[in-house]
Amino acid sequence: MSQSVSHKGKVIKMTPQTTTVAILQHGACSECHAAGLCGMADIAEKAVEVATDPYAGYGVGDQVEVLLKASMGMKAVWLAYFIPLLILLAVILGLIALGVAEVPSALAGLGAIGLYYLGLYLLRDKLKKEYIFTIK
Amino acid sequence: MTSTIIWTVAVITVLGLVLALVLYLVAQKFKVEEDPRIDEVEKVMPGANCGGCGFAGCRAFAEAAVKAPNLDKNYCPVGGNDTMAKVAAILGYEVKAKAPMVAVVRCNGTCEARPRVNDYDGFASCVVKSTLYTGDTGCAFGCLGCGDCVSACQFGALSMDPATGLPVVDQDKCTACGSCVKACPKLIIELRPKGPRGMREFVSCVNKDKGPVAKKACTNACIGCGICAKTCTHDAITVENNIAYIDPAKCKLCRECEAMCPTGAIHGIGFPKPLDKDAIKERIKIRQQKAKEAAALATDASAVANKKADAPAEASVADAAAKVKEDKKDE
Amino acid sequence: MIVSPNPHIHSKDSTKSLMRDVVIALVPAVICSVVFYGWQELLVLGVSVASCVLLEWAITKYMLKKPSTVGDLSAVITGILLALNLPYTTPWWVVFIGAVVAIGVAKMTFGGIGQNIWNPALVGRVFLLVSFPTYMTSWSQPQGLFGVDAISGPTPLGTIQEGLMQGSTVQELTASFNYKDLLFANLGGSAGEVCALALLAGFVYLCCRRVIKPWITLSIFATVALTSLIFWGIDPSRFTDPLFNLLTGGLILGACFMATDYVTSPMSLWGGVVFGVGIGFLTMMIRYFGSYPEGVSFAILIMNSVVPLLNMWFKQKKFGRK
Amino acid sequence: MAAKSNLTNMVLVLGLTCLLCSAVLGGAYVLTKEPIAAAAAEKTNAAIAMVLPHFTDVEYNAEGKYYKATDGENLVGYAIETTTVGFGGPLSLIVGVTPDGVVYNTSVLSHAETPGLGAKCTTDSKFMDQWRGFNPSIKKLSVKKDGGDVDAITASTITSRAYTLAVENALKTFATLNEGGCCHE
Amino acid sequence: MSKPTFSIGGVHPHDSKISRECAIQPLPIAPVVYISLAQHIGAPAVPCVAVGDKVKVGQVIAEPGGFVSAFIHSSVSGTVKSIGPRADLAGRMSTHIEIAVEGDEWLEGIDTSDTLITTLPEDNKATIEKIRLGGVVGLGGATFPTHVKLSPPPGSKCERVIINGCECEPYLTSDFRTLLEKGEQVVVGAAILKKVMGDVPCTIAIEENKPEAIAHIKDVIAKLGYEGIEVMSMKMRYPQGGEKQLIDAVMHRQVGSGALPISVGAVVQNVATALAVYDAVQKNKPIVDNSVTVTGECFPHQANLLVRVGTPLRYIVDYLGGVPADAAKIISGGPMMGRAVANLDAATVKGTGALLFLTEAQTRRAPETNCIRCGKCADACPMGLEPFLLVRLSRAGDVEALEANAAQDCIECGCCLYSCPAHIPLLDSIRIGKGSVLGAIRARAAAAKAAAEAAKK
Amino acid sequence: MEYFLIIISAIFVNNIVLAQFLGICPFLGVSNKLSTATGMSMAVCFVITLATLVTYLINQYLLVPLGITFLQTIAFILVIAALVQMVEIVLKKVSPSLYQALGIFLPLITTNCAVLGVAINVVTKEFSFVPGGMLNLGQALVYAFATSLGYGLAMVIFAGIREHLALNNVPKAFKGVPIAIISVGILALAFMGFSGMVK
Amino acid sequence: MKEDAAMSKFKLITDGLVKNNPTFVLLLGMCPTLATTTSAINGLSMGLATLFVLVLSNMAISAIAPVVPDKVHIPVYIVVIATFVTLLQLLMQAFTPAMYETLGLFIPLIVVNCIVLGRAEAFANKHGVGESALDGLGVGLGFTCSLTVLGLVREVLGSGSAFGFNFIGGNDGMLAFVMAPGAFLCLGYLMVLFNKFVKKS
Ligand SMILES: Cc1cc2nc3c(=O)[nH]c(=O)nc-3n(C[C@H](O)[C@H](O)[C@H](O)COP(=O)(O)O)c2cc1C
Ligand SMILES: Cc1cc2nc3c(=O)[nH]c(=O)nc-3n(C[C@H](O)[C@H](O)[C@H](O)COP(=O)(O)O)c2cc1C
Ligand SMILES: Cc1cc2nc3c(=O)[nH]c(=O)nc-3n(C[C@H](O)[C@H](O)[C@H](O)COP(=O)(O)O)c2cc1C
Ligand SMILES: Cc1cc2nc3c(=O)[nH]c(=O)nc-3n(C[C@H](O)[C@H](O)[C@H](O)CO)c2cc1C
Ligand code: SF4
Ligand code: SF4
Ligand code: SF4
Ligand code: SF4
Ligand code: FES
Repeated sequence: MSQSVSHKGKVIKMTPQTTTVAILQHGACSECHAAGLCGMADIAEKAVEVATDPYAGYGVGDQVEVLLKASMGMKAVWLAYFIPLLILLAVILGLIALGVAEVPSALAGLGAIGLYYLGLYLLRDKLKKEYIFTIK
Repeated sequence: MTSTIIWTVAVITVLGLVLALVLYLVAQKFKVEEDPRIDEVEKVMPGANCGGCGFAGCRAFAEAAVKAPNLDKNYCPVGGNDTMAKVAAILGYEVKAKAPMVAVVRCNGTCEARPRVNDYDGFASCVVKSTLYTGDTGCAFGCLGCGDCVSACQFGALSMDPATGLPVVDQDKCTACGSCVKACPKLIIELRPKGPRGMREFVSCVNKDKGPVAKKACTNACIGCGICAKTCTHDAITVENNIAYIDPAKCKLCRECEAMCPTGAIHGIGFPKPLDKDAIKERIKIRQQKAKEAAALATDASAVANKKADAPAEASVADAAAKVKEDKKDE
Repeated sequence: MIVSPNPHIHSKDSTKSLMRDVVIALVPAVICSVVFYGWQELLVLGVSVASCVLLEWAITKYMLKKPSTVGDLSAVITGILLALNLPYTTPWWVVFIGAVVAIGVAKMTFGGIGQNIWNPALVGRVFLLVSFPTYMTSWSQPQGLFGVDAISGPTPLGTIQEGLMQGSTVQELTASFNYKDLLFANLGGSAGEVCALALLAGFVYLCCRRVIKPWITLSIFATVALTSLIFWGIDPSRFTDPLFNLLTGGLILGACFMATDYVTSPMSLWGGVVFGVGIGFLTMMIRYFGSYPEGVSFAILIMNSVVPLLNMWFKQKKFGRK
Repeated sequence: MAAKSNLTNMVLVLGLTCLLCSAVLGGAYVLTKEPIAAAAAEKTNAAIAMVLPHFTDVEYNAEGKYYKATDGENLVGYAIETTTVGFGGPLSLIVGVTPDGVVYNTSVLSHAETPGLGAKCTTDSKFMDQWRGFNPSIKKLSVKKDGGDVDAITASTITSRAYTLAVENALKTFATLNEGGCCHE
Repeated sequence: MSKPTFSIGGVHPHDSKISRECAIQPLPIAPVVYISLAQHIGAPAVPCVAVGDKVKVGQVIAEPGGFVSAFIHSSVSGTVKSIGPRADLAGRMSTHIEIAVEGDEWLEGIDTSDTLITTLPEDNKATIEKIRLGGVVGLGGATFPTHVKLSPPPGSKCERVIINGCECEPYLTSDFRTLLEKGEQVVVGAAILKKVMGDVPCTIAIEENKPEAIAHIKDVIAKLGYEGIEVMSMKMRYPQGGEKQLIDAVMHRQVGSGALPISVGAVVQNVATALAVYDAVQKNKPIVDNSVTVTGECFPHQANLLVRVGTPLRYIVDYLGGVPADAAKIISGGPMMGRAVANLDAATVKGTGALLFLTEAQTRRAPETNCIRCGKCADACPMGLEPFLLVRLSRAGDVEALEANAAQDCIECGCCLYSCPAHIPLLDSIRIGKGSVLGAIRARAAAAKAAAEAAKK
Repeated sequence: MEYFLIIISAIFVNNIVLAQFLGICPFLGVSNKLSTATGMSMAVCFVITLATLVTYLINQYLLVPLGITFLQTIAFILVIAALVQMVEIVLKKVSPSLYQALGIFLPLITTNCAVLGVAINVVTKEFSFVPGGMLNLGQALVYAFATSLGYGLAMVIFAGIREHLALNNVPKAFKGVPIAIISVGILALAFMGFSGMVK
Repeated sequence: MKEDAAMSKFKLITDGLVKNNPTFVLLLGMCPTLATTTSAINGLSMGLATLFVLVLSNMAISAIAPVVPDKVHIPVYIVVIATFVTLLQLLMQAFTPAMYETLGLFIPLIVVNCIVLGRAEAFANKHGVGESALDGLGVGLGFTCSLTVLGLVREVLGSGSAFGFNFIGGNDGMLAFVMAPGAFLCLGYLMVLFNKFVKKS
């Protein structure tokens, strides 16, 4: 329902162009009630770069909320997970249907994902422009 | 047989080492130190996430507290001094005990005091009601009685008294988080220092109308007569916009104003004994007598001049009180 | 003087008046089923309605400690519909368990009327179906009021499933049914499956009174007809024909009275249509391929689960936007 | 609390842990190998013992999935494994057939039937007992609903049918065995 | 073909136009009137008389306090007694000018005769200025200063003037009587508005339940011979008279969220406003009185009265026999949009159109029960909103979701609350939600503005 | 045809959450919001399928030939843990902004029983509708993918229900987790309608 | 002081049963909780199996924790836990094959049960071997008790028997309770009861 996803974080670096926010990364279980008790929920911090808003009143060390449009989050999931998954399935199932043995087709599938990620790597600057984070 | 064992050992060890390598890489890439004290501080917080401290929640408070050079600006009103002592202990700071606060309701327009002239039939919400009109009674400032403050309080410290139609604060439960203050559209609730042993004195009225208007709408209203201000020997009371206000920092809890208030708008809470009006009035009279005598004793030229100024003032207080009383009888 | 925000007048509809209309619409079907099944059906109905109402009253009073809501008659509807969904041979204590699940679990646990996600009567019924398949799958030939002992036998759909397993073709099996009988209720089934006409009369009444809107029901009928037409066209010896599917197995009861329950159906027109299409399609899939001979209840429950999503995805067009 | 990490101690600790653990496991595996095999064997033996009269030796034929049980010299019977599809999934039986072609007894090896319904094929004594000494030449091997002599479990005709079919399959296997005059030896 | 109407939602409450046969009669002038300085949308007016001053009818006693504000004229002749706070009908204090009435002396220059002046003034600018000086504000309920509406922002163009004669609320009949009795003046007013807006076509929209008015206005137009003014008979459906709905019905254009009617080329004015425009332009007569329907089943003396602005409500009621014993609620305005009167001592303002008396049985709300998700509120909402959802979000305080679900578009028509069978006070809660969304939008706009300014520096 | 049966079976008939009870913890933990639930289920698809692929290979070409299948549990868990972390590293390298977006949007999926459960199921469970009962690589992949789709389906439906319930007046004692669990129960009851579609 | 220590040891155990009850309060290990509680015996067995791993791995981890570098502590713990699980698998296969088959997949899944790693992280690596064993025992007992209770309720309702002892004369109970829906429903309602009665007192 809500249009954006937000995450708490802490400003760790500010330059005139970008503000770096360390956000708390939650493991799957950590959204849940028992986060503290469950070691599976390895909480790690990640850094997000946001364009600096010169008029906002935050500074290094402040607690802020980083916002991202929910649709962009979905798109990220598609790009990072779902499309490579489909590629993997297509390649392996295709090769097996063509009668290739299991191990080579599996390796080919993994290779295809590798290529896909390489493609993403080449496009990373374009992606960077698309993903606009804002600070609340 | 032995080959099984060897393979077992080999496979597991290799897999284990691969995993270790990966994790090592991860650790290198994503290294961030989170101060472990944040967790510890968070643990001692009340966990209400009410935002009363001005931060987004208890964890945000914890982070801010860990970061801050001292705890002057970080105070959890909910946990109070106990919690802050714990936080200070964890962080190795000193904490200055803050005077504990509590919510007080500044309206005493009970059902008898404030005859209802209208009958509200909308959504039971003070906010809705206040956008619609000024309330069911003649008083445009008083409590609307729909209990927005009650639902705003997370701690169950507020309840509506059906007999008076006013909210009552349970001072043991109240954490001074201020939610009710924000919820009330009539700005009736105020956070005040709890006072020594829970004793405090305040004007339970926010009516800014002129005396007669206020009085007509509510017999308990503060009419801005100023008797209290004149009675107070500690200079704690100011009257502005037809309404008296007692400065908690100056009030010495003598309850003289309470005894003198012609409408009963001043309330004392937490006193061990009920207010003995007559005794206090007696006391005031004696004091005034003494003051007069003292003034009379010091009979020099300037004293004579002073007396002229003083005496009518003292007299006028008594007069005014008497007069107001008579007014009350008349009604 | 009373003071309140606008508006100052109110339409005559109330929850109770709407529910009363539904009860009225169910009267023909209830009369039919009692006439066809006799006093045993009356017992099932009585136990069901009484326990639903009593349970709701007791739960609001003693557990939720709120003003009772039995006055709005929704528990009566749940009771009637639960009863109409059970074979008339169901023992009274099984009916009671059904009522406990319907009212206690599916309705009151969620906070009472309007708060539930799933149709209470159907949750009750499906729970019984899963829990007591023995009682729930032995159907009987209707015997009429004061009739002698009923002969145990399967429903039309049960017969088909049984028969297909033994290698008969659909044509052979359906030959034994007269569609007119299906329309006028002469075959085995749970009470509510019996008289299509009585149910349709109730449906028309509800539409005329504007209690419900017809599109959910119509889209269910259309989808069932279309899906079975396709499968029947592909292989008439394995799949039953559209008319048969429309007239059997509580489809009419479900589509007219249970899928249209406000609380558990989508709000918007298109949400309703998707909801109906989903129910129709799932019903046919369960009938053709599933192990339960009858799919309407499950289909409705499954689609109930996606109602929150449908309400999010299909909205009425807003004035002056997009 | 944990020690500070550096490459050597990391590799060392993890390597040692892995070594130790895998050694323990390898050892445990070797030690439990016998009992596990014994437990499995016992299970089959128990199953065979249940479906055949007293015997001393069994011999497994992996291809035909049957056990040939002998009592010293004499053939006691065959215990035949068969699998059919019931209501919830595969239904595996072991069927004991004595040389005269009569079912001695049956037992379920595994099933996925509904508890309380099809699963009663392992508990319902009325259903199970009817297989004891079931003689296919006297009784018709299909459920009553289909015109045979097998009493189905209440409300579980499908399971009963699958069960019946499995017995039938076993008898067919038996027939080929008998025909070939136990040619496999 | 069915009559034109708006495309989404709407309800059909009983009609109850029981005072439709009562001709408009002037109410005797009250001995004292209290004229509020905040009787229009926008900044309150600033008094320009002093206590003790003698004033005449139509004399300016307060000047606009800003661009969106209006002149206020004395509605009586007499002496200014006081200028000070007085409770309005909600009990809130606002500044009123109290005038003790002495006779009924009009300011010279005001044409009080009945002669109809049909020739339209040439200079549009001067016309608008006259409207401004006449203190004309929208009399359809919003009391928005009319001259502001008539000065569209540069870049927008008016394509049609719509005269709103729908009077879609039950009970109300003052517009209907005005159309019947002052039809000529209204049509001339319409012609003035039409001309001012650049000689665009004009539609006078009247609901089908007022056939006499429709016929009469058609006759008048034919008689007066203005080109380009048509009468449209509308289907009876509440809130047909809502500005956005009416534009949708007449022009098949939907005003976007937060946009003004002019954005789709429409200007809507109420019938009474058209009459006021006529008076101001042709007769030099500012708004000093307006017609008020006094009605209700429990009220024995139905009437349509011509009331001087500032007359205390109690005076009107007493004139007609006092508050009936079984009246439980008094409403200023119609039963759907009107405001409940909390203080009968309040005085009328320019926008006061009706006083309605309802009994307890008619108006008391039944206790709220759980929402049964029947969707009747969503079906009724003319803005296509989902009131049941907005209420839930509003009570949960989810401002973001409220905005995403267009809570700010609610026109507060009350259709949802009217139709809810569970008696949920929908509109009450939605109003809170709408308020917080508008607050958020405003805060955002302010922040953006501040940022833009800071960037300039 | 087998593929089709595998898919129907894994998504509807033997739904991983509603019939097999795997991955319940994140199911209850992450289903509060629809958008996260959707994203999460896609990520789960990726992880489960990839993990299945790798563990299948390890099992088939390492453990089975060496006769040490008893090491399945420990080997699989190590492989899966390493794999998940590796994906993280790769993503971070490939596109930092994408990685950041994911970080905000999604809780990271670490090993949970759904991943391990599917991996073990694939190499140990017998299926009546594939010849021979055991899955080959293609079937295993389709099974893993469909199972995770089933996870996603349950998750999305359930997130919708929970967003709805969050605004309801559920009795106080049931608020939060209890009502969620009871809702899953009724959802599972509804899904029983699919039973028997694939044996 | 001594009594205090005894008290605190006792508290370690009761905490796991009530205040930190893994099932009803912490909601950990939901999958085995739901899947294996078709009967009281099955629930009990699963609980004991988890207890076994929990106690042993807690002890082992507390013993080695001081020398484990922090960056590899997770893999080390996983290896240790997985070892005990595999050990359990082998033992069960050898000595209780029937139970091993019934519990099936959920025995290997103990590896990923959050309770086990969770206790390792939250408790064992900071405390001594003895205390860790007690902690494991407490939490494991809490888990076992909840599983047994849940299994018992489902068995009574679903099969009309308790610990295999049938008391409704061969009739069936409500089958839904032995199937998936019943698992969730029972857990939900038990959780409410637990919160109402046990946690309060
Ligand atoms: C939840 C459920 C599970 C069922 N499980 C089985 C089963 O395991 N075995 C079986 O033969 N029938 C089972 N059935 C019943 C069949 O669907 C079918 O009704 C029955 O086998 C045929 O009826 P009859 O045996 O009474 O003639 C089940 C039914 C339901 C509702
Ligand atoms: C701040 C504000 C500015 C407005 N500006 C214009 C305007 O420039 N042109 C116009 O035609 N109407 C304008 N309006 C009038 C509104 O569109 C509308 O006619 C008025 O609010 C009365 O509508 P109602 O009676 O339907 O509620 C404005 C209203 C407001 C509140
Ligand atoms: C729900 C609703 C109903 C309305 N009904 C009428 C009506 O019946 N007649 C009318 O003249 N104005 C009605 N209005 C006011 C119009 O929207 C609009 O403000 C008015 O026609 C503009 O003309 P004015 O500026 O001359 O007042 C209604 C407004 C709303 C929001
Ligand atoms: C048109 C209509 C259909 C209804 N259908 C059902 C139904 O199928 N089952 C049921 O338990 N209640 C039904 N009710 C009653 C009531 O809405 C239902 O119990 C709610 O789900 C309780 O919250 C119906 C009510 C209406 C108005
Ligand atoms: S009474 Fe007011 S200040 Fe006190 S706890 Fe409640 S909301 Fe907070
Ligand atoms: S104190 Fe304020 S919020 Fe509380 S009931 Fe009175 S008016 Fe409402
Ligand atoms: S009051 Fe608002 S929400 Fe209700 S019907 Fe009217 S426009 Fe829609
Ligand atoms: S009309 Fe009332 S009961 Fe119906 S959906 Fe709207 S709010 Fe709910
Ligand atoms: S996900 Fe936690 S036990 Fe399965």
